[in-house]
Amino acid sequence: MINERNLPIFATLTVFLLLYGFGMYEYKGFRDTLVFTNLLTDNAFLIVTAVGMTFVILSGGIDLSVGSMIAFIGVLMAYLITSLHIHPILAIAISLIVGIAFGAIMGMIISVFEIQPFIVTLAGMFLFRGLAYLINLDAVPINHPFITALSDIYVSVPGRGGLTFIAMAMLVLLVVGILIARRTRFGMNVYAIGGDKQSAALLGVPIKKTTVKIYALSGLYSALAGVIFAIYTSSAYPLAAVGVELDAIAAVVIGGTLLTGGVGYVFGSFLGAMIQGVIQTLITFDGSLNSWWTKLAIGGLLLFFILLQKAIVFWAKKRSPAT
Amino acid sequence: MIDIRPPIKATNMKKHHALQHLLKRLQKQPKTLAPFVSLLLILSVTALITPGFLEIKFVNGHLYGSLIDILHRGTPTALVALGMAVVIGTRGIDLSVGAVIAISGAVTAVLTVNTDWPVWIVIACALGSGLVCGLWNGLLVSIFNIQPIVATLILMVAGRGIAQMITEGQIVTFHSTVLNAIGNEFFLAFPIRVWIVLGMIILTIVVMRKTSLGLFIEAVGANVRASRLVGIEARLLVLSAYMFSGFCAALSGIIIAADIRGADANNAGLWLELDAILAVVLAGASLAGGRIYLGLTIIGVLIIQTLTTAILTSGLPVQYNLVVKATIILAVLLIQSPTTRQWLAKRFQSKRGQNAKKEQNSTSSQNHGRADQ
Amino acid sequence: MTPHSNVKDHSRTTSDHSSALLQIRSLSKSFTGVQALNAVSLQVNKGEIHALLGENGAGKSTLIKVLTGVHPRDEGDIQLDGRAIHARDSGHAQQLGISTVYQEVNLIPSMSVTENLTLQQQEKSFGLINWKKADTRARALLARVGLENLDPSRQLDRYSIAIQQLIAIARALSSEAKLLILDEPTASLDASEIKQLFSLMTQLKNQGMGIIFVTHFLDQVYDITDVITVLRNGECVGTFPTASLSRSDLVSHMVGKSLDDLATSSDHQTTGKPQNTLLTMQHVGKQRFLHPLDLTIHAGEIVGVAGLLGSGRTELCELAYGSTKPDQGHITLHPDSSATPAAEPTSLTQKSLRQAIQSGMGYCPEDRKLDGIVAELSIRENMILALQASKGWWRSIAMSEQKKLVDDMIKRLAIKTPDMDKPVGELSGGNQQKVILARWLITHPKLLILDEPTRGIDIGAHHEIIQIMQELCEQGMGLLVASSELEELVMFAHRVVVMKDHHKVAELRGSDVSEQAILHTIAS
Amino acid sequence: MIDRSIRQHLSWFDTLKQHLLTTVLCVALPVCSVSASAENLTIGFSQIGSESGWRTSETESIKAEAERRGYNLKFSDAQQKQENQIKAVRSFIAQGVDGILLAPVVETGWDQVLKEAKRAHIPVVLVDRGVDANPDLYLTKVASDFREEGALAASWLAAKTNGKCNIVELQGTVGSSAAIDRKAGFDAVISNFPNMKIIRSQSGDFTRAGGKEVMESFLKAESNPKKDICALFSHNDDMALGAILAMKEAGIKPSKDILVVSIDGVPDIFKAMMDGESNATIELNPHLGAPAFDAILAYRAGKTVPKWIKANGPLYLPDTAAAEYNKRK
Repeated sequence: MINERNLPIFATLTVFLLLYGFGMYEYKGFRDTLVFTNLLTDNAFLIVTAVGMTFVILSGGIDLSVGSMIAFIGVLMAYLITSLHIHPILAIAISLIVGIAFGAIMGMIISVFEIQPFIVTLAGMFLFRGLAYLINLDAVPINHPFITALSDIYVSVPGRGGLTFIAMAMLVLLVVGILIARRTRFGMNVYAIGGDKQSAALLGVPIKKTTVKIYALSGLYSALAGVIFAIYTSSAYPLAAVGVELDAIAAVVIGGTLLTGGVGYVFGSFLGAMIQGVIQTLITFDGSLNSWWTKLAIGGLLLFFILLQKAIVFWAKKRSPAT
Repeated sequence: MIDIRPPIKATNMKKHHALQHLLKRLQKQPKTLAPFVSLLLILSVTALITPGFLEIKFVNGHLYGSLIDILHRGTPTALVALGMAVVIGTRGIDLSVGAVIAISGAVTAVLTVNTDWPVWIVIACALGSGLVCGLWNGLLVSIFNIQPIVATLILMVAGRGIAQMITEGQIVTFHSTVLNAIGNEFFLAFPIRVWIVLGMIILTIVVMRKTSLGLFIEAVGANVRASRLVGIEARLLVLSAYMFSGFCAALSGIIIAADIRGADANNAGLWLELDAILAVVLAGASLAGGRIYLGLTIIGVLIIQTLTTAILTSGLPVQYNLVVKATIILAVLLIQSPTTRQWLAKRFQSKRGQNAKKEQNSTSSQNHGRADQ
Repeated sequence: MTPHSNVKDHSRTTSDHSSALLQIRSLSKSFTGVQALNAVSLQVNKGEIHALLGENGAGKSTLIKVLTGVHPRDEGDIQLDGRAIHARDSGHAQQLGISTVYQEVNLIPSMSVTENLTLQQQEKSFGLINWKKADTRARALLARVGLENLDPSRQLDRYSIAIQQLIAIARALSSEAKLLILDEPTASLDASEIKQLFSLMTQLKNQGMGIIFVTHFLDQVYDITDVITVLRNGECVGTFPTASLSRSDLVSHMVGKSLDDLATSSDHQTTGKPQNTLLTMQHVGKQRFLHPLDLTIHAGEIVGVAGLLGSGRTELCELAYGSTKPDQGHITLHPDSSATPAAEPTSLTQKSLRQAIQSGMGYCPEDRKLDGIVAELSIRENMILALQASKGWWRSIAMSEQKKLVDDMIKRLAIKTPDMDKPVGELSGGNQQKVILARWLITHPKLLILDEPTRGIDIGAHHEIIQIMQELCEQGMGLLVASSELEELVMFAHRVVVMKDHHKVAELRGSDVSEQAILHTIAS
Repeated sequence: MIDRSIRQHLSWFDTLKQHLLTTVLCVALPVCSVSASAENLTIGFSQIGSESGWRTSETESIKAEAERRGYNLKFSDAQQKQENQIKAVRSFIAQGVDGILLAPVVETGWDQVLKEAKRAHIPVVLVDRGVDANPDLYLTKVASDFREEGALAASWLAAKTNGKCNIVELQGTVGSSAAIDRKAGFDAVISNFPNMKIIRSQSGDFTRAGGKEVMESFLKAESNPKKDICALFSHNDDMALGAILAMKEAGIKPSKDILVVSIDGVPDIFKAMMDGESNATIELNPHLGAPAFDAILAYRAGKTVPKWIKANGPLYLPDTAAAEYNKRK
């Protein structure tokens, strides 16, 4: 029997398969592996962001700064590479450290000053976007052979598809995320804090330290998403990734993680982001929706899946009563 | 230990009740002072940077100056924040207010242009659209038990689509003397919209404090199970909180549309929800429900609007706007934080023990509320 | 209750020749001007079960929290095994060898049993947690508390509170503990589980562990402990060998007054004179919740509900009150025929809670923190909540009226608070319970349903609450009281409904109401 | 009020005008004389979004043109996000469309996806702005030049004020290419005139409300706005319309006390010109469907297509406003 703790994730998986099946049934082009590998490439930065966001939401917090962080890291990287002529590997390392540092600072404010994460990260959202403007207002291409080489990596798979570097990087980061969540002491502490903060403290979980680490990790993952986005577009743009925080939160929630914390899986967030991607692909394949119907369709589908998931979990819980 | 109070004279009570209450609260909870202090600080620093910022002239029978602009420009945010405060009191959040603003503006514009209905009916329809949006959010939250942030995210995404559908993607401009007046004209030296919002604030505070709605909302936000067991219809209450928020957003949408005499479905009220939430939190409320402070929320709105107006008048290059705004807001938050207050209290205690105790009391009570979720 | 096992006469012998494990010297702690601990000294020896007793607010919880580093101390000195210790937090305390099981289960409900048991102590291979090893270890720990057959991969909150409490104890044993602190671990355990716990405690004691045991059940103190330390108002009254301290002395030490006051209502009232019918439940039940049953409650009568944990006590209360709607049967509330002879009975089956409250129902739930108090709101607001809710939001009770009502109640129930505007979450458990009681008394209910009204409350408040219940009954109110403490149930109830496996198995009345009879019914 | 008129044409301004005239002709005439074949093409169109009235007109125009030609147009709205546009283009490639129209939200970052399109032999036509990529990767761009628009506005203003003017500027969304390039084009021209300077510049986010709020603060910040501010340059018409409201409310006559020049050519600005409240607008041509489709047809017929089909609109003055307004209504 399926453990009841895994139900939401199975609900999400079912929904994803149903949607994908519908696409394959409806459109010929959908049957190629290309569509699937495109999903992996195109949603790579969103998935990476969502993996980091999962930890934050599991701990009962929220991080609104991720979208701005992606833009800021991209612009910073471009500045380091194109203006200061630093080698991309070093530039990426510096950018990641900056991302971790900013995340940790937000975590510190949240834990030491006891300000709600929603508000602290909202300020972070304004601040990082502002910092991006300060570095560079314009969109800049990153023309470095190393970056070009990375974005040219392509492992073909049968059926017209192929894995790009960023798709593979995303899959590695996803696996790392899953391992951190389920197989490290830090990961279990995150679940504990989200489940019951007071009890966790009494069980010996270092709340403040873990909180700082959680936001530092989210900072790292959104910085990684920023790097991936920069490689994805070979450029940097201070207005990039506006509103990605909401997409990431939606991905995490569709993936079955409770916003109240303590319950959920990193893999669910991957599925959540993929579901959003499939919906977009379906809308594009259809191609008949005008701008406002697109918005309505995205909202409506979001609603539909949340209700569907609720129904599946409700139905399954009913069948396995408590001991 | 039992506190035996002298009998209270009813007549005296009534007259000075509001003032006494305020004074008592200030005495007990100095944290209510923090937003005022922050606002004054921002105002004085701006006045130093931009001379003439505090100047108010009397032109053509009305007041004119940056301070009036702050009131004038702050009205839409103030309305939205008012509704947001109530929703946050029920341990909710309403991300859809920006979209509701767009919908209500679209309804106002399209009805004004396409029908010859009296303006009052048009306004009623726009407000009605806000109530319907609120009802939708409320149903999702209270009946279907969807987490508020997700439930309202749906309308946040879809709402602008609805607004664009109504306006067919165009900015619909209109001409209506009444709406123009709401947008920009003055009454008794102040902009009419300031009077409207003032009326709305007073009405809300009176309804919340004179009836028991405020108590019920705070009770439901702080402990929904206990509230249900004493017979409070929590679902209905939560539903009405979202409807109120929708109503406030719709009114705000009418004002925004009237301001530019057109409905801009894409941009009207964009990201206003974030400012509103920020204002509620600057006022000292917790996003985890419970105590809300309506009056202070308006101070929070004024802090945010003062910042915006100050940046615009200061002649700062545009790319600095966000950094300055974010830094100042962070600074205000840090100053207001429980930790800072505790630290200040400790330093204060060594000098004058008595007052500091009270300070700490309020701090620990707040911490307790958080610890209990 | 467990029958008295022989009190150990060797209580001091084990500790006499063993060294001191924990030594606390003149420990002080104050919170914002309130002295919670005042120069408390205490010694726990190896292989000793040490009872820590005192009323709520005596300083037991504070002492434990200072000991485990949750609160920093102001002054004083703590030594474990002869070394001065300063626990930074409870994790650090655990490393030092102090394990604690708190009164309310302090585990993570949304995590699995294994995850709870191994949190912060997971075994790793290649830097990652090895869940296989963790599982084996969890099973071993569970076996120590007699839970060999429990599936540790399931989520903690799928198990009952009693099981959760045992799991918490298992967890406390997982680290190399020298000192085990048990803060009211038996509040939610049934007799056999308590027996199991006690045998475990004895076993640990024989291994040389020191145990601090906090409880409100005096029987248990005499059953298992070697030494008793009594705290009162933050000060140490004294440490006594259990064997040489009589119950009456113990209680007087705790409450600071003689026991005579407490013994008044020990004779059982069997004579409930025939009164008007107040509430009838006809064949009321709900699938997978409570088997249909009949019950009548009269005015001026206390009906007790007995049964083990999970027998359906709480379920019966919830159905009677209406917070859970039955799927069959009828509940009818009868009017006071002496006052309004022509009034029709009210059917409550389909009514909302507000309507039920308006017709005179009141309910103090079992879980005070979760279902009872609104911690952030003030005492005043908490008290008037039910009355205000039944009136509706638009008919606000005037502030002066509110203050009068609340002031009366604070005096009548002797609630200890300097100020009615203090958040209720800052009061002690007993005072919180009184606030909830006051919340209903303000509404002048005809029928009051109390689920475990005395759980987790110190002896003084315990007694006061029972006295209040009896007064209310004499004034003509009907009461339905569920309690796990048979002794007290027998003392005040006119009739006792015995629940077992979600069925009503007996209704004892008159002289049949006795602890033995109830136990017999449950056991059969 | 001083009614300034264009007295002196600066020599380089004439060349600019001529240059503009040719580009307009270029749009008006079919690129290559391809007869509308009966081919039933499937074309993907990745649009930025519907953030302004102008954008919606562009979408409608392209849709109408596709319908007229009987093409199957796959429309995708990217909600102002580049990543969504890249996804859409990839989906079009996966679907195997015959051609792709792309209205890029930003100029950089398209190399990879354009390469994929090229590999799949699908011609990509950029509409309304270019990209910063190897020109081999796309078929052509049908676009106006934001810099030229800014320069044109500045030239008109220089001519109108004899090169002496204190200007306030309403910028578009910070960081958007339209805002950056229009500002750069404008700045380049006024740098030739020592007596023209921008005294205040803030972002109004391309919205009417933003334009109005910022203009209000500009007016407050000057002690005597009528004298201190000679002209307003707005990066789009909507912000200008907001600013006109702000001026009227402050008792200032727009277009008389303060000159107003903006870019886009939306119907409402012509209305404002008719009412004597605005001085000039530069049209940003939204009818890009026909030349874009023609380019794809030419490509299919194996003909060469120029890399830039310029679509700059002219500068309109109040004298033709009524006619233009009726055309667009």
